[in-house]
Amino acid sequence: MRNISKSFAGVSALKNVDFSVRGGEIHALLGANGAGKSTLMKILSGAYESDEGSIEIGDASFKFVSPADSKRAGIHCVYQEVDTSLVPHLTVSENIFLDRLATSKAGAWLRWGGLHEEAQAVLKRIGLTLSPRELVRDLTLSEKQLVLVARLLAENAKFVILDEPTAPLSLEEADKLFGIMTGLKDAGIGVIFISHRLPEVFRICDRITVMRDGEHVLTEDKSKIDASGVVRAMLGRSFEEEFPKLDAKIGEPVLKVEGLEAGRRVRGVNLEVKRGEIVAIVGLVGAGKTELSRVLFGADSSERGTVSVGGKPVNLRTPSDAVQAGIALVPEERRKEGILVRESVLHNLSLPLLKTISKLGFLSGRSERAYAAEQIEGLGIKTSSVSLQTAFLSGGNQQKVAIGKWMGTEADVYLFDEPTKGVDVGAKSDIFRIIGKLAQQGKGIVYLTCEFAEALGLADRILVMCDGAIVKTFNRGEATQEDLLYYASAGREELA
Amino acid sequence: MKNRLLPFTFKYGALIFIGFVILFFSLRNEYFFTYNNITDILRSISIVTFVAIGVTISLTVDGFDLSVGSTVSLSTVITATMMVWYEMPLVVVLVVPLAVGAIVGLLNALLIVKIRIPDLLATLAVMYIVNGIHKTYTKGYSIYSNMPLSDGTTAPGVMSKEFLWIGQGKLFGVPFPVILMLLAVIAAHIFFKYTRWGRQMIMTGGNEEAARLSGLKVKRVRTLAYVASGVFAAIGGILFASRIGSGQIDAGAPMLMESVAAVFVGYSVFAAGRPNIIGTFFGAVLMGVLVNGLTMMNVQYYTNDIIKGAVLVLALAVTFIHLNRRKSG
Amino acid sequence: MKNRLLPFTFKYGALIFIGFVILFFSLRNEYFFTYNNITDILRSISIVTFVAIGVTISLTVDGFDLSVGSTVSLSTVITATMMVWYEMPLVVVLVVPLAVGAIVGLLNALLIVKIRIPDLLATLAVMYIVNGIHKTYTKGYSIYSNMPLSDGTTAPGVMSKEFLWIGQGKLFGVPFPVILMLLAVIAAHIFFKYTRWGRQMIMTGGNEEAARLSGLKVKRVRTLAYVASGVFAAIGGILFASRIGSGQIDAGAPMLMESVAAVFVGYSVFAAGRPNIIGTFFGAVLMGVLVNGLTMMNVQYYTNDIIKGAVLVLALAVTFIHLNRRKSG
Amino acid sequence: GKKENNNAGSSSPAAESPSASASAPASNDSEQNAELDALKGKRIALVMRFNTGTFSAQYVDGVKKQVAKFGGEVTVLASENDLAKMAANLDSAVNQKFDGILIDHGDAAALTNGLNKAKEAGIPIVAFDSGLQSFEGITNLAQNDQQLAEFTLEKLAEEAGGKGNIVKVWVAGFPPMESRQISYKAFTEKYTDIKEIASFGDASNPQLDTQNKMEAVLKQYPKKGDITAVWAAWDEFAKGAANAIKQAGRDEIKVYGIDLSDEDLKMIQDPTSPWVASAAVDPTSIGTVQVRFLYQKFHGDTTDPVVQLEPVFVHRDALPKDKIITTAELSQYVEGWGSSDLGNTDYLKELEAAVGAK
Ligand SMILES: Nc1ncnc2c1ncn2[C@@H]1O[C@H](COP(=O)(O)OP(=O)(O)OP(=O)(O)O)[C@@H](O)[C@H]1O
Ligand SMILES: Nc1ncnc2c1ncn2[C@@H]1O[C@H](COP(=O)(O)OP(=O)(O)OP(=O)(O)O)[C@@H](O)[C@H]1O
Ligand SMILES: [Mg+2]
Ligand SMILES: [Mg+2]
Repeated sequence: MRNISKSFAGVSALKNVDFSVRGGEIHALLGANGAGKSTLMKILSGAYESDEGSIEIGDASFKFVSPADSKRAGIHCVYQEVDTSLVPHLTVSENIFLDRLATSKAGAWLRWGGLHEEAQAVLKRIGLTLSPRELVRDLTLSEKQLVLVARLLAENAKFVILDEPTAPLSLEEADKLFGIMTGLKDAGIGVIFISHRLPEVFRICDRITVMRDGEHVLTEDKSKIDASGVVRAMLGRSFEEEFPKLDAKIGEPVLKVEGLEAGRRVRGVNLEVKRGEIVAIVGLVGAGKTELSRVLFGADSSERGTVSVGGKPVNLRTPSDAVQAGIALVPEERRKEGILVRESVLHNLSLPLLKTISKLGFLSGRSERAYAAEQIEGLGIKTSSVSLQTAFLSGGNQQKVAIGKWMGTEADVYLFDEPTKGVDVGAKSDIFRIIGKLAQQGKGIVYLTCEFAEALGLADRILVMCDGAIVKTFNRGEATQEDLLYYASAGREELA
Repeated sequence: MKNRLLPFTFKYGALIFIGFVILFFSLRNEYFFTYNNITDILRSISIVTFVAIGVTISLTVDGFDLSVGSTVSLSTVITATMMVWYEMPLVVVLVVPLAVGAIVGLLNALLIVKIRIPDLLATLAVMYIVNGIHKTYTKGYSIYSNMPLSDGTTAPGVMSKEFLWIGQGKLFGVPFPVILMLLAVIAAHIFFKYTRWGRQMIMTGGNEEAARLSGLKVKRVRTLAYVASGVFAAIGGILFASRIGSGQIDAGAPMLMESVAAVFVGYSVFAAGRPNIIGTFFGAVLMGVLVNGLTMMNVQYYTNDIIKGAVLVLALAVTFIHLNRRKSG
Repeated sequence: MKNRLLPFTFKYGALIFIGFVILFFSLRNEYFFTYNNITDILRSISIVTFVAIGVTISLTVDGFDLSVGSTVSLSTVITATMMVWYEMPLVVVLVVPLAVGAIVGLLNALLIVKIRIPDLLATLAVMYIVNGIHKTYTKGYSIYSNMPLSDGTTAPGVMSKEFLWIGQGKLFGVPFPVILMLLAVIAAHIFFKYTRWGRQMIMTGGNEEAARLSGLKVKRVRTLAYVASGVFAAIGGILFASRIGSGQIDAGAPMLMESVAAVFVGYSVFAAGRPNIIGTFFGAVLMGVLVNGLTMMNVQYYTNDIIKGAVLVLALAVTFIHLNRRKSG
Repeated sequence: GKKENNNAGSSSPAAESPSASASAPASNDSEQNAELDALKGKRIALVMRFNTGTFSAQYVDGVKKQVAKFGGEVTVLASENDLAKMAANLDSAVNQKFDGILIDHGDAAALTNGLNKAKEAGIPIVAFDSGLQSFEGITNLAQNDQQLAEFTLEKLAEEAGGKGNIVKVWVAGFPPMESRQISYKAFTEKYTDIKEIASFGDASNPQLDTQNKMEAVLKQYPKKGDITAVWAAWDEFAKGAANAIKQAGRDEIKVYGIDLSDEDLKMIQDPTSPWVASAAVDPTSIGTVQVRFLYQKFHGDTTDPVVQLEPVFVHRDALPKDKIITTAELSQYVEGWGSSDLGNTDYLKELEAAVGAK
């Protein structure tokens, strides 16, 4: 790929990026969130059209305008957003052979028996024990991810792209995936692998390309670079700078959770958060963090357990109960749950405050705007006007809006679920700064994340969650990434 | 972005379009743009506008209410029977149909919000039920003053003068239904623009889950929206009875499509791309102007629909071509 | 999960329900469960079923087609005029309305897929246009054999015998439209279950983005779905003309709601929760059985609607209470 | 012909014997009683095309009352103006082996199949306004639509002095409407000084739509005398037109309508209403007469294939000024209305008396 440029709504995401892969190698594509990795790969796979630049395979030059074009050229991709590539109410078989069904290669008729058999064979290769007749909507996230990997195997690819495939996988499953990748490599296929887990990157890949802020930074053989070099290239600065931890006075307990149970994903959670304290809950994807945060916010119902805020037990049946009790949640799925993308920044920021800024039911436009201006200023939200649709903000700024709307509610407890997901580096440290400030104001912070480094840098205490239960507690400075990973994967696996 | 004219035509395209239509008719017929004719047009759209305000409200919380037409029918015969069969005082005559409209709205809300049947399915079923009820209630007869009853006697009551004034009278030279309609449009606009509840409805419709996670009681908000939709349809039914002086069976059947058409044209006004009260009002105006103007031009009645549909397509195309260009550009 | 009965009643609830309804009527009226009556019921739903198959197809790609009713009207008058005005041979009589149905579908697709007007808005506008066209074409007159023309002469043609046989004849003692309907249901079911194109439509409706990313030409698939919807509506129109032996104005108007109701009841069959052909067929059967059975029970005709609506609510509630419990459970 | 005698043999075997001839006086009492008893308890289906509006409600009422008087029972099969549904309803009526079938506003092409089935099953049929003259064995009641239109149009011309501007409210697509249009066409040719200045009509929303459009026309012709009269081909249209004119205070314009129900009669009696005249056949007596002919068929009589129901012209001048009357009382003021003894026979009177006595 040569000179690839792409911008969204006037904001440039890729600037003159060059990138090349050889057949028979595993090439890691690294970069901070928002660096443009996925965008580059979507251009390669035809999901997006590039504004400028060209793609060459061998001597031929291509311009892919649709996914079908790039598939024809032998390029197949597992996208980062798993749900965008699966049809939930179709069977596993069909999802595996979606590409084949979508093109005219196969005949007009569908032979279900044959299809299921073939699917069964592919599933076996990746070691997934699943009925091919099952509907995809009933699968877990990791199973869905593996179904997508199975889809790759079902095709005759020359190049495959795996965009953060290991994120939802357990270590065992990831290992199996690496086996498959090696197999592909040996068959002469070029594999592009995107991941945020550096150890696995170094274990499996041959070459590494690093991107930063939409630009190509370096491409090196694995042997010529080490982890800290990669991180420096990714961030453009050293590692510690990323977590500006502010000092805060730790006071009396503000949130107390005892024996909380909800379904399979929250099992007997006990938790205490003090004023001014940042408690991180870490765990692998699928550990149940999101579910815990939703239960604590009344968004999902719990079966057992008590929650008290500021010493008073609260009954959380709906999110509005939680808000009343002084709990705020910044949810994981920003664009779906955190903000209303079609509404203006102004309306988003004032949403939880409608009662406070209205008299007799009538909204005070002045106090609404004043409040919004305050948050935009205080959080450094970059927007051309308060009435801009939030859809046109960058991810980090959207996340700031999702946080900013809770600033005026005087909540005592803030729950942050993966607030840095898909957020660029600058915004990330802004968000850490905001969280630190909240702690300084005496709020209790619960920070749920699967990025262990963040937890280590930010938290006063770290709780490790595995399979719906808190399995280990560390105080600040007690733990290393390896420790966290060890407990997060149930202490069963050794770190590579 | 290159062409400065585009955003302008985009935002005001639909209004300019309506302006052109009015200009066209005014030039074609000297009597079109007269005070009396304009107020007549406004009066002719008053009923549809009320129903359309209700549809706008339910669409705002992202729910389609197919039952409004049947609610108009029910409310119009209830209003008439209150006077003709039961000789009730004016207050009762007005309150009962409103209450019934609210009950229909509650039924919709029960099915949609509580049992979680998708909105189109639930309101379709309610549409059948309400239609059946209004016919069963009157045994298929229209209701009019001193109508003969099945036992051979005549009904004791008449459609009262005060009641008929609501639909037929004038205040300061303006037809009273027009005043009512303008008040309702302004009130609904203020409701959505300047009140907490209105904003809550908009936000709920924008993304229910996000609104819920912001602490809104979304179920209550949606329930209220369906009730409001039912009440506005009931007002439409009352006006209907008062305007024609009797309670006709199935009177509301055409109201569903007409009000939906007005609301949809309204999507284009100010390029909102979504339900909005001012847009709905102008949508109703456009439809009313077309009917009136085409009648004056003595166009064959059967071509009216083609013109209506073409106008709808034009108005929608203007908005959505731009809206999508902006999104993907 | 605790109660083993629940998933069963859930999955077959709607079918059991239909069974009970049939049983009930059979016990109440000796003439209900007779060969003649059952085939008559099937014949009475054949037209609606064709239209409903079209609606199912467009809903499968996640698009609502409000224009099917007007397409039925247009196709029925075109069919009749082909014979009565132009004395065309049978092939032409059948092909022209089908082509016109396809064109209406293309128009819908143009507005929805190309100009990206939301489906409900676009098809509403097209509904008006097609309604206007069919009335303008016939100048509002119904079409019948040797009808008088406006120039004082009578039309040369008659509705031909072979054509009428399509809607009124019998094959092996089974009404021909019933055979056609069953063939269409089976074919459509096979299409969706066993052909690549059918799966492509389901894929597109299930997750358009995923379908696009796997290289599917989703625009073409959606266009085809709207065309199919138009063609099935046109078949409905042809059958209509053949069944009643004339081309009635506005014949299709009630078809929209009836077919939509059938499709929606179909959501409940096998607890699919989504449009599916077999469900649609049983939905149409339920509606047909209710209408037939209720008339036999001598229920006041105006209460029919209440019962229809209530049955719809019941059928839907069974499915959606469970569906949502499962989702959130 | 003789073939009309293929009556409901199953329910009255006596009809086969020559002694059961209707015209002959009964030879002995017991035989006559048996004959009357056979006529009791009939199950009758009324298959209707239209079923909304006061006119059709009154018609249904007429049928039901008369059948009740004869000791029978009626089932109404309504079709919501959908001919396919009507055909299905007719089939269903045959399947249910009703003793007799009444048809309202049918259509020959649509019903042929069902009617043949009914004939095979030996079910007697009497139709109203359905154009089934070509069908052997069916008695057709016809209200003379062309004559209805003529009555009102002639009166209009007379009161307008043979000249003026008129508004026509009419819509095609319904057989009665199309028949009325024939008279209208003849009328325009006859009175060349009468000019049609506007024409509209919408059957889906007849009253309000007419009211709104009439208002537009009134604004277009704002001077008194611009419009002489409105001819509405259907009373639902007339109501809307009358409302618009009355509310605009243009009392010089007169409205002429067709089809008369109680509701319309009240409006015509109102001296401030512009609606002055209508023509109709009494809907209740249509029902009554239709039932009588069906019972004649039960009895085995030969009935005429076509029975013309003479329309009646009702003008405000003929109505009392001092009190409000209903169509039931109209016969006292308008000759030929409602009093129709058409189709009545001695044995039917006896039957009525016998049932009433119980
Ligand atoms: N469809 C889109 N519309 C607007 N902006 C977009 C779109 N897709 C990506 N972006 C923006 O482009 C930039 C690059 O995003 P991209 O998804 O390629 O990052 P990434 O390197 O894959 O990050 P991550 O590690 O989080 O997956 C981000 O700022 C993102 O917000
Ligand atoms: N909508 C869903 N459908 C099916 N499975 C789901 C769904 N949401 C979550 N899961 C599964 O439930 C388990 C716990 O999910 P949860 O989101 O609570 O985990 P988490 O620790 O927050 O993970 P993440 O890092 O993805 O937020 C995971 O295995 C996930 O795949
Ligand atoms: Mg990415
Ligand atoms: Mg999570």
